[in-house]
Amino acid sequence: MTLALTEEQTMIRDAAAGWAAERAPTTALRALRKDALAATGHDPALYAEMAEMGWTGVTIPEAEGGFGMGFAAAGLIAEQLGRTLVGSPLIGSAVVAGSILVMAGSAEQKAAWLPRIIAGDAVVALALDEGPRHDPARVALDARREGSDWALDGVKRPVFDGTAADAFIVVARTRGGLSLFLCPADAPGVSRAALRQIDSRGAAIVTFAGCRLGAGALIGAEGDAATVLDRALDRGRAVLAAEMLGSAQAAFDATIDYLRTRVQFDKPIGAFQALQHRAADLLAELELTRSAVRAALAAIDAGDADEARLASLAKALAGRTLRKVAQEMVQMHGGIGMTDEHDAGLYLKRAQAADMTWGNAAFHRDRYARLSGF
Amino acid sequence: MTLALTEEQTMIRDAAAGWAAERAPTTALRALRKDALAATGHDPALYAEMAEMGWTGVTIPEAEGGFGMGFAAAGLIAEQLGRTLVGSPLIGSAVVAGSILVMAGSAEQKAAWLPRIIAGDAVVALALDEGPRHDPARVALDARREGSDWALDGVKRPVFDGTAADAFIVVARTRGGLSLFLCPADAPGVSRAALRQIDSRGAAIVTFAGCRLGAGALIGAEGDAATVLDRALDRGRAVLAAEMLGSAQAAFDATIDYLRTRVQFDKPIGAFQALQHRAADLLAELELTRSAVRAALAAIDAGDADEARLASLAKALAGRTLRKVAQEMVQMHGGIGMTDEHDAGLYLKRAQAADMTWGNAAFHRDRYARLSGF
Amino acid sequence: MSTSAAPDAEAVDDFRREVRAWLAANFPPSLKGHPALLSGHDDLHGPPEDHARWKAAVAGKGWGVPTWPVEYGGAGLSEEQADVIAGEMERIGAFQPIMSMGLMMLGPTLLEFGNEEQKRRHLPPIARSETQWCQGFSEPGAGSDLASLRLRCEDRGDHWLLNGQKIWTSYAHHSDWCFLLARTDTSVKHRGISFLLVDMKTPGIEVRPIELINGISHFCEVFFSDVRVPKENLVGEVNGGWAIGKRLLQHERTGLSRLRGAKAHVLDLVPIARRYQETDADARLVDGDLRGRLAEHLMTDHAYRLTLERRRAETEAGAKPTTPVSTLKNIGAAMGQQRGELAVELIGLNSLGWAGDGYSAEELELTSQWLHSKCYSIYGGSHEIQNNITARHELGLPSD
Amino acid sequence: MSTSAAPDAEAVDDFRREVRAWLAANFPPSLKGHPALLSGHDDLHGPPEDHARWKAAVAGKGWGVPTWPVEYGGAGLSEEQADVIAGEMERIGAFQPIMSMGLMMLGPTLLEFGNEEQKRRHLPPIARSETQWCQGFSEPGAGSDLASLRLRCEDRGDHWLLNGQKIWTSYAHHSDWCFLLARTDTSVKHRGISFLLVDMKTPGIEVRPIELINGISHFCEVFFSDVRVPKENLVGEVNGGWAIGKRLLQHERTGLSRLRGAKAHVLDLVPIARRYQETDADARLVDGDLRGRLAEHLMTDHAYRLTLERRRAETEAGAKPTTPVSTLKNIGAAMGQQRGELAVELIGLNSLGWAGDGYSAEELELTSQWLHSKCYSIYGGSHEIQNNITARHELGLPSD
Repeated sequence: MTLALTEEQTMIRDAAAGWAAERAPTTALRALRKDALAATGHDPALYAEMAEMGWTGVTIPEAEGGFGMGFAAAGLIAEQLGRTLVGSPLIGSAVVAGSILVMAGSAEQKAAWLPRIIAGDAVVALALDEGPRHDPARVALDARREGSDWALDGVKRPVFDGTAADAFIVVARTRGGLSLFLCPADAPGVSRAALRQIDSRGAAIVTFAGCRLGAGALIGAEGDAATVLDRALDRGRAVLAAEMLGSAQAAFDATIDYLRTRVQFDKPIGAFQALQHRAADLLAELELTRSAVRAALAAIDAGDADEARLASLAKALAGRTLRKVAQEMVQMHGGIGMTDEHDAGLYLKRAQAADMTWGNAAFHRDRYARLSGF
Repeated sequence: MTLALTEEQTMIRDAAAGWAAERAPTTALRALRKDALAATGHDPALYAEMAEMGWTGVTIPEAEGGFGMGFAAAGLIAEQLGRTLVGSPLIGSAVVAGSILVMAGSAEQKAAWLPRIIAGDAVVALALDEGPRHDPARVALDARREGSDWALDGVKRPVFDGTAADAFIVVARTRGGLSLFLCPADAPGVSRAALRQIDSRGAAIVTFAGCRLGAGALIGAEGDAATVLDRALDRGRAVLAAEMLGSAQAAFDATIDYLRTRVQFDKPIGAFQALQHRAADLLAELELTRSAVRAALAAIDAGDADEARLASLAKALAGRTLRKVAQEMVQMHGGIGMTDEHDAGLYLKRAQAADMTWGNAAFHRDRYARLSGF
Repeated sequence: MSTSAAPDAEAVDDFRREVRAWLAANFPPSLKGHPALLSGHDDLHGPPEDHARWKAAVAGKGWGVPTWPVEYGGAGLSEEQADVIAGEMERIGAFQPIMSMGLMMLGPTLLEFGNEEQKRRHLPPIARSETQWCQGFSEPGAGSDLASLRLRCEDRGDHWLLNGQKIWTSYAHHSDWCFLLARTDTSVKHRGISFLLVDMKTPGIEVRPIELINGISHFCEVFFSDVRVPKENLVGEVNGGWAIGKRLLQHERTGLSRLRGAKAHVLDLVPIARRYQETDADARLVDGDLRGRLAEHLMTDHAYRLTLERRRAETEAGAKPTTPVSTLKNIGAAMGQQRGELAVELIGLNSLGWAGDGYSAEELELTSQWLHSKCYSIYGGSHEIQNNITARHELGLPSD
Repeated sequence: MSTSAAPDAEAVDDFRREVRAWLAANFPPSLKGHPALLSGHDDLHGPPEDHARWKAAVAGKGWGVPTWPVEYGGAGLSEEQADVIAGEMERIGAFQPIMSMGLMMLGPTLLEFGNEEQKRRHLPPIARSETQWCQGFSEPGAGSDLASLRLRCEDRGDHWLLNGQKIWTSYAHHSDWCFLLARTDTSVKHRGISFLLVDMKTPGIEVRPIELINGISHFCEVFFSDVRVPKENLVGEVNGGWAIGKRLLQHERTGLSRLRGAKAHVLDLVPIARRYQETDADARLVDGDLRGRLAEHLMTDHAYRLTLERRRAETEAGAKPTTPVSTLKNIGAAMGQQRGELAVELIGLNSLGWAGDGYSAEELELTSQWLHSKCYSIYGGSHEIQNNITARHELGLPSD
């Protein structure tokens, strides 16, 4: 694998950068806090534009109707979207749900949902977490056979993109282990309540009570979902880590700009050595994270055996770095950084949400250690 | 309990400070590296002077022939000795072994050893650790009854002050649990080999092979030693933490002096803000440690129920602080700090040895959490 | 501040008995266990009428500011007697009902620098908690570099005329009066600043609350347009305000570091950990990594509280406290911020709530506090400023 | 440095086959798995005669410095071909036997700034590893502030006369030559420095090894008393040495950050953890706190090695590397120091050994390395200097 960018990759990155800066600066995120969009948690008009540019099909193979450009490319797009904190179901729906369908979906399931995911017409959300701690191995939502049907009972929270979702991929416990089900959002016995998140993105509590699904709802074999789930999550984690890297880089850039221009005690505060050294430390964090993110995405594209460990590495470092940078963004901006009017708080809140998504730094530290055999 | 110093305490402290500066500056520690003293690990002549001043009896009650001045006083002495890294069996013999004898020794045991400990004529060392990890609960050295005698078999390492010891208090596993034995160093079946430590103090591997002791060797009741051992160790830990605080303070003072005088780029390096802020952070560490040390010693003097938790707090913070300060002492001195000729390395090496003695910071973090109920 | 001689042991015992009796008669049991107030704007729990009764009773005795002279609304007691009152309140689960920025910051400053008329006019209402004061120091262009402030103050013969802006003025929208620093000479920096007392009802003052990152606001911008201030509202000399302001900031730092200590008792992380995280048969957290980090924080926080205690003991013993206030302020801020970070990590995905029924009130509060805690290292003198003070003034390191 | 055009894919394959065949014939199997050399003074394991044979073989091909021109002892190969050689060596467990400060630092500098005669005289012996060079830059009064150096260099017509002292000169006691910076003009700072090549056998040079805190020494003080240096040993212009020295330091930083990466493979903490710490049935460390900290370090270290790899890939792709060398140097130093700290924590009480039979050779070595690692953030440009460079030159922050 190579960790440097190819010319094609540079083009993709620049296109995404241009779009995000022009169409979805942080004011677009602020618009999500208005009532009109607060329930959805993203702007469908912007998502349509993203689909138009093909980003929803980047990681889906050409044989499945996607563009098969791979995860390194998806990461570059996510990184640029992360710069302005663009909220969208891109990673949850197109990367994670899309990957599950590609890896384990039946022909019918693929036909029904992949084209819509790629077109941006439908959002498919992974209904996985059930409480404060991300822990896929301990999913409790119960699914049992009733005749040829399946009955699902339990509560999922938070389900990211859950308010906007047209369908859920539900992780459930069946007799054999973990199983995955494709469940339309309007199926009987499914109800949802919107969660208002600090990062203004869409999430929901989704309740399954007496929900009955046909035999065709099962994705892959019963009890056999753990591996597919892990692999799809790792893809999502790696691309999310790229998004977080972009957020951290933008927060860092804005802070360095401020250090250059804000004058206190008759000089730019960036001339103070204590701030200089902290800025240099942040740069080191960013560079380490960049390497981990690139390596994880390249490993996924190459089908490398180490992809799980690298995904955990990337996600953990991205969490650590984005938190540190966002916190320093607030601190180095001083009082103004504490105001809602300034963007620093948006990065800080997103840092918490993104870190907690699909396992925080501590979760991935443990997983990295486990995968390293100690 | 009060955490401020009384007038009497200030006098004790000043006396110890004066003695250490005059009689035992760091050159005395360097002398321990010479062959003549390397085996003993301390300078008996200096220890005799310390006994002369009564420091060996400070923590032993008047009823037992000591001076009963308490642990706060002992801490102040240790703190001053720590400044110049004075190596001596004071804490191991007079505080830890002395406390065990006071708390659990028979009249015969006390009569035989306490006066000699107080006079500085004898060194009694605790033979506790058996390998890389300090873990009193898992002591394996085997002691079993043979008729009215006891037979001890096993290896202790490192035994601090082990080369100079006239007797050992051996922690052994008996049928009922942990037991303590008073064993003269020249008892048959006991052999020792000196360990050359980075801090130039005395330690040994002590081997018990077919060692037989009379019934009178048992300290306290069989299998009942855990509590006494813990309490005696906590006393040692708290006084050792005071010593470490003194070492850290001296290392800090020397570094601040250097920052004020060393010129680079046409100004004293202490004018560089990055170094100023790191120095300010170190001061905070020192102040926190000072509070924890004082509180632990005061709690022991007051028989406070929280003394164990406070001892762990003090020892852990002292370990963390001394390490940080010693490391910054080297770094801020630059190249000269890396040379054997400079004292910085002596503080760094002592930091490692002292932190590892009777549980390092991580050991006490775990213990603190346990005692706090989580 | 009190000039009374320290009473002997017997007198202390008598006084203690008197305090106990008075508290038994006057402290409403409904308020028992109420947390210490951090400002005059804190939320109160329990019956409002009991709060009012309790406050009035304490104000009547002058025990809100026990060491202030009687003529200024205090009780003229010694520090030792004040400690007895505090100790007895703590013993029975009572709390000091009188607390405000005026009390903590302006009061001691006015006692030192105010003239007799200013003290008689302004201190008693503070002692009875009748007037709320706010602090007009920061300006948009003058954050950490406070002395670069520009609020223009012109001498118009029979009054001062103020024009300009203040920012980060806590509770300005609820305040009756403002103590502020203004520029009376533009040709010099520190020596061109004066200290004024301004009635917030004066025409020309406009207050705009600032929304913070946790959606809450108690900070304001305050705009001054041709605001006329009576001549007698100047404290100290013209152009002599910097020294007064600096002294006031010392009182603020001392107060802040002490209050943050108080707050530590409010939020106990261990029960939160037990409720949200897996524990084993011995009630230990199964996640050893998180447990270690939690322990590390709690230990440092424990040592911080012991440091506040030690400082108090040293002060009482008449010694110079060894721990600088600037150091304490930074440790206190760091503890509050670490606590916030750990709290949101402990409650995990439930920390992502902004509002609504999907999260418990406690969860929303923890997240809000976590966000709010980021200002601990900014306001009251930033982390960087405190470190500069420690390095230069306490460690004697050379300035640049 | 090479001007050869990049060969096409087929040519690369041919070259790879050639390299494989040559390695198969020349690399002594007894040396398989030998760690990479970090300097010409590293300990060698395995039969000395095999080492000598292997070094001679590589030197004969010019493969110690494959991209250097043939006339200076290199092989005149492209970067791509050099990569093939390195890759093939790695594949079969071989190592590059030719490594020295002369090669890493002086070589590239002389190729850029030396005159033809200097290159022909000094480069081939470096390429064959026949001469050992040391670096005379630091002085007792000039640590991080290198340009304040004072070693006096006077023009005596037919020779230069050196008087003064150098310090931290690695392996000076084993070196044949020294490249150094000396002061040729005392009236200016940076523009009064010249770059000289000095034969260490010249009369008037005295070398004293400095004992370090781990009891070991490869640093020396070097004293110069009326040392006569031939005129032709000046590199570049008189008073133009600072630019040359700075360039040489860049080569040093690049080399150091790369070498520290190599060293990472030498000491694997996980097996040490398994041997000294308790593990559960799944081979996990029972101490969750230590396990978390070990994982955190190994993850950062992993990302550091990926960063070196990325930098290499970027350079190969002809792009400007995104990670500054100053940043890499600091990360590398921090990784080495963290590794040392964790190593001694893992072996616990067994880390307290200084010498003697009571400790295993590995334990003594880990402790010695831990102590030695403290210099990683001092030498080759201190942590502070690297951060200054990053802040000013990479981030464009203003200087004071």
